[in-house]
Amino acid sequence: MSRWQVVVAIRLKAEILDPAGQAVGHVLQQMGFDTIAQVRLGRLVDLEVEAEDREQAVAVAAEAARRLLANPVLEVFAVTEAREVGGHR
Amino acid sequence: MSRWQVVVAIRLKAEILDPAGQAVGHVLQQMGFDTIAQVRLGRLVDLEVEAEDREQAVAVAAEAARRLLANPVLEVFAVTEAREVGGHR
Amino acid sequence: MKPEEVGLTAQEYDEIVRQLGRTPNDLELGLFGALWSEHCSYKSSKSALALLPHAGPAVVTGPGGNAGVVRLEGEWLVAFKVESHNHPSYVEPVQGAATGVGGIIRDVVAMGARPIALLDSLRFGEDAPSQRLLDGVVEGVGNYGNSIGVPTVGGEVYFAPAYAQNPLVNVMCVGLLRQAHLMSASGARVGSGVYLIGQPTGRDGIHGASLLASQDFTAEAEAVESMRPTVQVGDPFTGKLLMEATLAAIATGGVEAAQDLGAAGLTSASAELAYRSGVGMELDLDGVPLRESAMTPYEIMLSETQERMLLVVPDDQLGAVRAAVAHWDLTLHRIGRVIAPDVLRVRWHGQVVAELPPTVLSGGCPIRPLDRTAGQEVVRTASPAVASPDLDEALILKVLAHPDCRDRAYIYRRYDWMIQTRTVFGPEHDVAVLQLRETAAGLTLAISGPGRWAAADAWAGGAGAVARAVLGVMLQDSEPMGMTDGINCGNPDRPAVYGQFRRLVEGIADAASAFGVPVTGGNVSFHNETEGRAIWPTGIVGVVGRHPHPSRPWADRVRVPGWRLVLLNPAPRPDLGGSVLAHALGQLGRYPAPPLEALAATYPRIQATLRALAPEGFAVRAILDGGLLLALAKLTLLFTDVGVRVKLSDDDPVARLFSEEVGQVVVALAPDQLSRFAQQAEQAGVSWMELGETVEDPVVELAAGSGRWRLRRDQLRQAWQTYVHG
Amino acid sequence: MKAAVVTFPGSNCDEDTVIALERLGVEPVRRWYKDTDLGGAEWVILPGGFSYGDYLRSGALAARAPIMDAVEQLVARDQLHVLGICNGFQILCERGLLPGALRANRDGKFRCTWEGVRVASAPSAWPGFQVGQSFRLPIAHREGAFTVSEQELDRLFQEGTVFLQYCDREGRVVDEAANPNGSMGAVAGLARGRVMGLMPHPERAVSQFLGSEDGLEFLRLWLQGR
Ligand SMILES: Nc1ncnc2c1ncn2[C@@H]1O[C@H](COP(=O)(O)OP(=O)(O)O)[C@@H](O)[C@H]1O
Ligand SMILES: [Mg+2]
Repeated sequence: MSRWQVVVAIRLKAEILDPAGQAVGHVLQQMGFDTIAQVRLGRLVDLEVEAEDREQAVAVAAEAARRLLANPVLEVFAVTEAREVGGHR
Repeated sequence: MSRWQVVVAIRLKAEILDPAGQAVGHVLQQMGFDTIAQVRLGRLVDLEVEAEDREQAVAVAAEAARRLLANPVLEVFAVTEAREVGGHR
Repeated sequence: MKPEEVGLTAQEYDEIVRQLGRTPNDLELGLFGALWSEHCSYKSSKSALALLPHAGPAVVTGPGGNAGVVRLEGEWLVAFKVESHNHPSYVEPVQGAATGVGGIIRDVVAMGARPIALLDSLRFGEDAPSQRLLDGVVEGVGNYGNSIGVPTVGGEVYFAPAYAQNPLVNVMCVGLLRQAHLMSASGARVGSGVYLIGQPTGRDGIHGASLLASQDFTAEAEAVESMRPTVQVGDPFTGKLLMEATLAAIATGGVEAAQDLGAAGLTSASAELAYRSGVGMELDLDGVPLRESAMTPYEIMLSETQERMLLVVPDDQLGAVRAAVAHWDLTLHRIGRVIAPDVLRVRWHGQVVAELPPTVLSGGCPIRPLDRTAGQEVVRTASPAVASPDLDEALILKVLAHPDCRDRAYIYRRYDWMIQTRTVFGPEHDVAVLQLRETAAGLTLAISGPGRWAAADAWAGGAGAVARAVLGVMLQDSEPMGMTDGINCGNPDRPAVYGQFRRLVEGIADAASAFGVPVTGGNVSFHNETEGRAIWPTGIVGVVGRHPHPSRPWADRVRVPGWRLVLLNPAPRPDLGGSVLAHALGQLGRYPAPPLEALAATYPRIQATLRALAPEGFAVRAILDGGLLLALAKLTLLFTDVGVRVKLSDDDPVARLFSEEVGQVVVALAPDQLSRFAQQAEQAGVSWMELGETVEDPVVELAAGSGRWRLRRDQLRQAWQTYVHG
Repeated sequence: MKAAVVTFPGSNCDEDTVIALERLGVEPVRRWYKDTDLGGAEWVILPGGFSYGDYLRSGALAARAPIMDAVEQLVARDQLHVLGICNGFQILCERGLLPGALRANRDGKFRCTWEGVRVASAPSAWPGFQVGQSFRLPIAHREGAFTVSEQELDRLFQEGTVFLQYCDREGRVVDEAANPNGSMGAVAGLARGRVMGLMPHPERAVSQFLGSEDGLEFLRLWLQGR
């Protein structure tokens, strides 16, 4: 077993409206960021997982995302990173 | 000018308490995810930026993060991705 | 380590060595730095606070505990206190305000009381950055209060450039408890265990109180940046568990003492508890649950991690208390025990790392004697009288639209003010009225302290704040039981600021004595100054009253035309000093000193006059910010469908309309009540003048001398509800 | 009749809900989120609050609590009438017992105001509610904007799942003006089978001096479900 740092990225489905992102985009426009055309907000979950290997670490994170971290009605998720951080035990 | 999809990842500073992450970790434990040792929640901002090149796209995103998207008291940010999505104009 | 690194002066260090009879080690010096800081020791303020009257028929516990306590009815008591979180809110508004709310809630819980209401008193500058601070602070107050389920039932907010880099965030919490659950700060007995519950201790906020709140700000961004490690994050969810667990533990009857961990964390909580109980304490830091590895004893002792509480429990009660805490998913961690000798002994990894007498730590800090000469020049500074401008519609709209007057719905909409279903009068009203299921009597809560009134004469501001809050409570047919005060000033080492502070306290003390309302606790916040520019001295007064019929509050609105309008206790020569109008004109002047003796005699007479009327036959409002004109507008068309027609016989109608002299009251009377009113007022010896009547049209019609003015409701509402700075 | 009120660690409207039920002559059974059954109750209210701190998404963590397994089983067997109020509604959606999700309000801010709501379709399990009937009830939430895909929303209206919509003082549904939080379709509450959820707080509107008695009437009609 070793320790893995796994990152889950959760985003709104493309067809779901993101008023909070729009509001941020609006403020950015007002602040003069006129090259920023669109803003969408998502969530990032950093997990520390004990696993045999990368594959297992990713699988556990994906399972956690499927069952709790992401809401399937609105969101999609992806495991974007898995780094070994702790030695074998 | 072309269109870039830029991702900004915003995380709590390591020394800042993350009650939200704690609560999520607690529930994951209860759900039987006993190999998940720690959970920290962050934010993800997807920006669509008009820019000459990748470098400029990243710079604009970083500037937006510095001035608005991230709270420097509590958070750190990183531009993690910049992909060209729209053709030149 | 050097004394100045922990905020101590050379003299204070010498005093420590003298009292200890030895030099302290670095850890011990750090503990002194925290407990002898202004924030924890009250070294500059204590002698002035001694002027405040503490005794009254309802008082159960005065200052000294975590919150004051008064008796409401039978076995039911009310605990309440105001606390400031000014500096943290400037550094990080959302978390600063949230942790302020969490802190005052825990103070009330530590008395054994269930929090049932919050009131917030806020001050900001008028510039754009201040707007962002306001938004963050409101977010933070709401976040914590809404989540933990305590309604924010009232509050106040004022704006002036003097607060631009020193916003004020004072929050008052009110809790209800049974006598049997009252916790005493002096309850710890030798042999009992000392336990910590709540959030694991991390490196947050080390020296937050002693350094952050005990120093002035400099304008440089880096200075604020460097204070950032002291920012704490509020966790209302754990706060809720901690509140429930603590109350459940106390309800078992097995808790001897409870103390929240606030400023200076474990050091302050343990030393204060030992000191007040006249005992010593042994702490074993290895028992403290930590969030981060490799924390030093210094960090563990001074961490200001939020959502923690210290409980003292004798061994034979442990089972019941442990179970009560465990129900709320928290764990009781044993971190020490109560001992007889006067010593706070701190062990870590099996070694004694600090050993100090609580009497020296908590009771030894030299107190600055009351200085009656400092700041006399402030008192003598003459401020020019405010000259009345010409009356026109624009002037009226200007006052209505002023940030100190305008509709506060944009703030209180973001607070849950109805949870717990007790709120009969919420933040839309001048005072809050709560109906309680536990007692027939209800509560009337008022909070008040305009800095405008204290800017030129702190005494007048302090006295005025008390006079105003007491009147608000009495106009709800209620009896003031006690008050709490939050004193906010600049750097007390400057004689002028110290003078303001002393005059402010004297004003509060004189008024509290005149009205016979005891001060049962409060808070002092100094160093609200940046680059030598101090805030206006600001004394915030919270009054708690007993309401005999809370489900039938005295009305503060009129819904029918044809009611007569009268002004009770009118100022003989109304003065515009300190008013919103004066503030808006940029020539504040000086708020007239309230005639305390006369007001103290008149308030009960006003109450008696109103009591004699048919309860459905009148509506009443005090004259507050914006003067008579705003009181009339709020009585009618800003909230109901009727308007007012008013005829003034004054030579100076502007002063009559906008003066904020305290003690004046507007009453609307059903036509059949007028003669009874006149007779009662005469009998009671209260002066009054006729103003006019309510009318069907939603307009304000004014006549004075040969002048006529008329404003429609949409004009007034638009001004009042649309807000533009500057 | 046996009605239960569930308390999650961060529930804060549970007490108000119990009191409201008592005023209607019902002595509620209190259940704790770790309980694995409802104590024989055939009626249950999931009250408002911040069930689990609501840190990930409102209701997300509470939806995975043991008591929700019991709720789901009884719902599947048609043996339970469920009412989710505010956070309780969020929990029902997160659990999949009601469709859609509740996201941050349009302006991202918490909002505590009195609002009008109108019955959009009569729920089959509750014959007391009539289409067009309106109530004045408080809302108090940050995440109350009902969200689904456009097609799903149409379907919910067609099926009669949309039970309550926000309305103005005259009882008219006017999307922008009388929609306090940006809910799609001005949806304030849903009912499907014997599961009902709404953002407003009927338990707070239980006497004139608190602002309205409409909530008492609402709960009375809920208790008349069949
Ligand atoms: N302005 C004041 N008026 C009356 N009592 C005060 C005032 N300021 C502080 N006190 C009292 O001094 C004691 C210590 O206050 P404080 O250190 O603020 O308490 P805490 O440690 O809970 O923050 C309390 O009992 C408080 O009520
Ligand atoms: Mg305290």
